[in-house]
Amino acid sequence: MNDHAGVNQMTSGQRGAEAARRLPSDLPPAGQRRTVRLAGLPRQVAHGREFARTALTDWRWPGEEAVEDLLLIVSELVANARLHAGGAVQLSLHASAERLRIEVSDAIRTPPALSLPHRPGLPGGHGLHIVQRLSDDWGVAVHADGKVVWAEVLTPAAEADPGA
Amino acid sequence: MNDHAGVNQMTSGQRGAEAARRLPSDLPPAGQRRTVRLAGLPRQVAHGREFARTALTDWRWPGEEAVEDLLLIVSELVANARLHAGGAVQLSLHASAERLRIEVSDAIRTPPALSLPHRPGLPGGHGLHIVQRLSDDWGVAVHADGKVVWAEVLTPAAEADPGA
Amino acid sequence: MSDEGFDAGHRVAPVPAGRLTARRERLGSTVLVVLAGELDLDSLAPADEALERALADGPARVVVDLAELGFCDSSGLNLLLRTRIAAQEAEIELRLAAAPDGQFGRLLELTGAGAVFSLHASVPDALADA
Amino acid sequence: MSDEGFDAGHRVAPVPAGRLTARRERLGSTVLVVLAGELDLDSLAPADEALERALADGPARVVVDLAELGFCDSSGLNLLLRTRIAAQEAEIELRLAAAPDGQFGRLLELTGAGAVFSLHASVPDALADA
Ligand SMILES: Nc1ncnc2c1ncn2[C@@H]1O[C@H](COP(=O)(O)OP(=O)(O)O)[C@@H](O)[C@H]1O
Ligand SMILES: Nc1ncnc2c1ncn2[C@@H]1O[C@H](COP(=O)(O)OP(=O)(O)O)[C@@H](O)[C@H]1O
Repeated sequence: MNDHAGVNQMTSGQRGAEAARRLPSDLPPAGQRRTVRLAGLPRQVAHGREFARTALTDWRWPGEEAVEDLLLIVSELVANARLHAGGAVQLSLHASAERLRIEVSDAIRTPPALSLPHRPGLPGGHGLHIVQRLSDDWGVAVHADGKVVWAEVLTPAAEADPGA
Repeated sequence: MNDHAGVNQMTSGQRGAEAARRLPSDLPPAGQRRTVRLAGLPRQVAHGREFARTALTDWRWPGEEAVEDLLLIVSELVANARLHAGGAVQLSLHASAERLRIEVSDAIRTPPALSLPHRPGLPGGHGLHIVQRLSDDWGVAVHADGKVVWAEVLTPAAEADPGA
Repeated sequence: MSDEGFDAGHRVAPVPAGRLTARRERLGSTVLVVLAGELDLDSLAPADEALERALADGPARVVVDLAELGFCDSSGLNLLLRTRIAAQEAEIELRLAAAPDGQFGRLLELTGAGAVFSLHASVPDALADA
Repeated sequence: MSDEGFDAGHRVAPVPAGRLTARRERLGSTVLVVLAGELDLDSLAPADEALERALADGPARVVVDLAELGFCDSSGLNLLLRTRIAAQEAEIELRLAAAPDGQFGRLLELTGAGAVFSLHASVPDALADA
C-alpha cells in the first residue's frame, strides 16, 4: 500500500547519509549533458521530470531519495516557468563527478523572487524555498531574450570531500 | 562649469555608437581580473567605484560614457548589498576581449528582486532596472554562505560582431 | 472496517507517469479522497475537483489518502493547503494519510507545511477517532 | 543677476572622489542648493540635509544645481524624487539645473525619471521665470 513501506523512517540528514553510502557515480569527469526543448509541449512539468528521471537513471545517479529531490527541483523550476514566465523553453541537465546542474530557460526577463517571509502553512511561495533548501547553489542569469534559472546539487562524493 | 560641456548632446544610442568608434580595447583575450574586499570598509559604494575606475583606466576600457555606465552598475550593486544584505563582501571585475563582468558578493542568501512595475517617477526600485538596462546579461548565484550578484557588459567590439 | 478490506477497495491500476487519478468514497460521516499518481501543476485539475466535491458533500471529516501518490511538488502542496483553509472555514476536519518517510513526507519537511496538517501514517489510522 | 556673477559665486574647490558637498544660498524668493561631488548611498546625508532645510525655509522655489555633480546613482535619484514629492506637498516649485548630456541626464534617461522633473540646462535658465 505504501511505496516506501520497506524503507525505515529517516530524518533528512539520514536520507543524505544513506545516499552517500551508495556506490559512487561512475560518470566521466568530463561530464554529461542533455537538453530537451519544452516550448509548446503539453504537460511540461511531468515531461521535464520524465526526461530528468531517464537521464539520471542512464547516468546511474546514486541514491533513490537523492534522485527524488532532484526531480522535485526540476518540477519546481519548470512549474515556475509555466506559471510566471509563459512556459519553459528548454531544460538542460549537466552532470559531472562533482555536481548536477539543472537549467530551465524561459522567455521572460523578470528574475524569480524568493517570497519572504516564507509562511509554511499558507499556499504560495514554496517553490523557490524548496529549490533553495535542496540545492547547494542556485541562481538566475538574465539574457536579452529571457533568462535561465539554475540549481546545482553536489554529488555525495563531492559533498564528502568539498576540497576535491 | 559643466564637466560635459565639450560633449555634444547625444541620445543613448548615439552614446553607444560613439563608444564603438573608439579604439578597440587592447586587452589580452585571456582576460584580466581584479578583486577587492569591501567587507567592513566605510563608504563601500564610493570605494567600489574608485576601484573599478582605476581598473578600467589601467585596462584602457574604451569610451568615457561606457566607463561611466559601468561605474553606475558597480555603484548600484554595491549599494544594494549595503542596503539589503548587510554590506558587500567583495567586488570582482573580470575583463576579456568580449566583455566586462562585475561581481558583487554579500553574505545574505536572499536574491535581489526586480521591483515591478517599474515606476519612473517614484523613489525606490530603480537600481536593478538600471543594471538590467545597462547590462547584456545579469544574474545572481546563491551559495551556502551568501550570494553573488553579477552583470556583464559586452565590449564595443563584441557588440559590433556578436557572432565572434 | 478491516485494514485488508479497505486496501483491496482502493488499490488502482498503476497511473501513467505524470498523470493523476482522484477517487471519492463516502464512509459514514467521512469522505475519503484517494489521490494516485503524480500531482503537479499540470495534473491539479482532477485532484482539485475531487477535493472540492468532498468538501461540498458537507461531511464531518475528509481523509485524503496519499499512499499511492508517487510524486507531489509545491503546486500539489498548495492545493492541499488551500483545501485545509476551505475545510476549516466549513468546519470540516481534514486529515491526510501519508507515510512520513515517503516523498510527500519529504515535501512537508522541506516546506515546514507538516506543522499545519493532521497527518496519519495510513488511512485506517486517519479513520480512527481522535 | 548676471550669469558670470552667479557662476563666480558657486564655484567650489574640487570635491574628493566619492564625497559630496552641499551649499544653500537664498536668492530672493528662491533657495539655490548646490550639490558638488559624487552622490551615492554613502554621501546622501549632506545633500539630504541641505534639501530638507531649503524646503523648510518655505521659499517659492528651490533650484538644485547639479552642474558640479560628477556622479549620481539611484540612491541620489531617490533623494531627489523624495524631495520632489515633499516640495509638491509644500507647494514649493522644484527645478533641477543639469546638462542633459551629463551623467545625471543619463541617469534620468535610464530610469525614465526625467519625465517628472522640471529640468533646466543651467542655473540661469532655472532662475528665469516660466
Ligand atoms: N521563472 C520565473 N519567472 C518570473 N518570475 C518567477 C519565476 N519563478 C518564480 N517567479 C517569481 O517568484 C515568486 C516565488 O516563486 P515560488 O517560490 O516558486 O512561489 P509561487 O510560484 O508559489 O509563487 C513567484 O510568485 C514569481 O513572482
Ligand atoms: N543584494 C541584495 N540582497 C537582497 N535583496 C536585494 C539585493 N539587491 C536588491 N535586493 C532586493 O531587490 C529590490 C529591488 O532593488 P532595486 O531595484 O535596487 O531597488 P531599491 O534598492 O531602491 O529597493 C530591493 O528592494 C530588495 O528587496
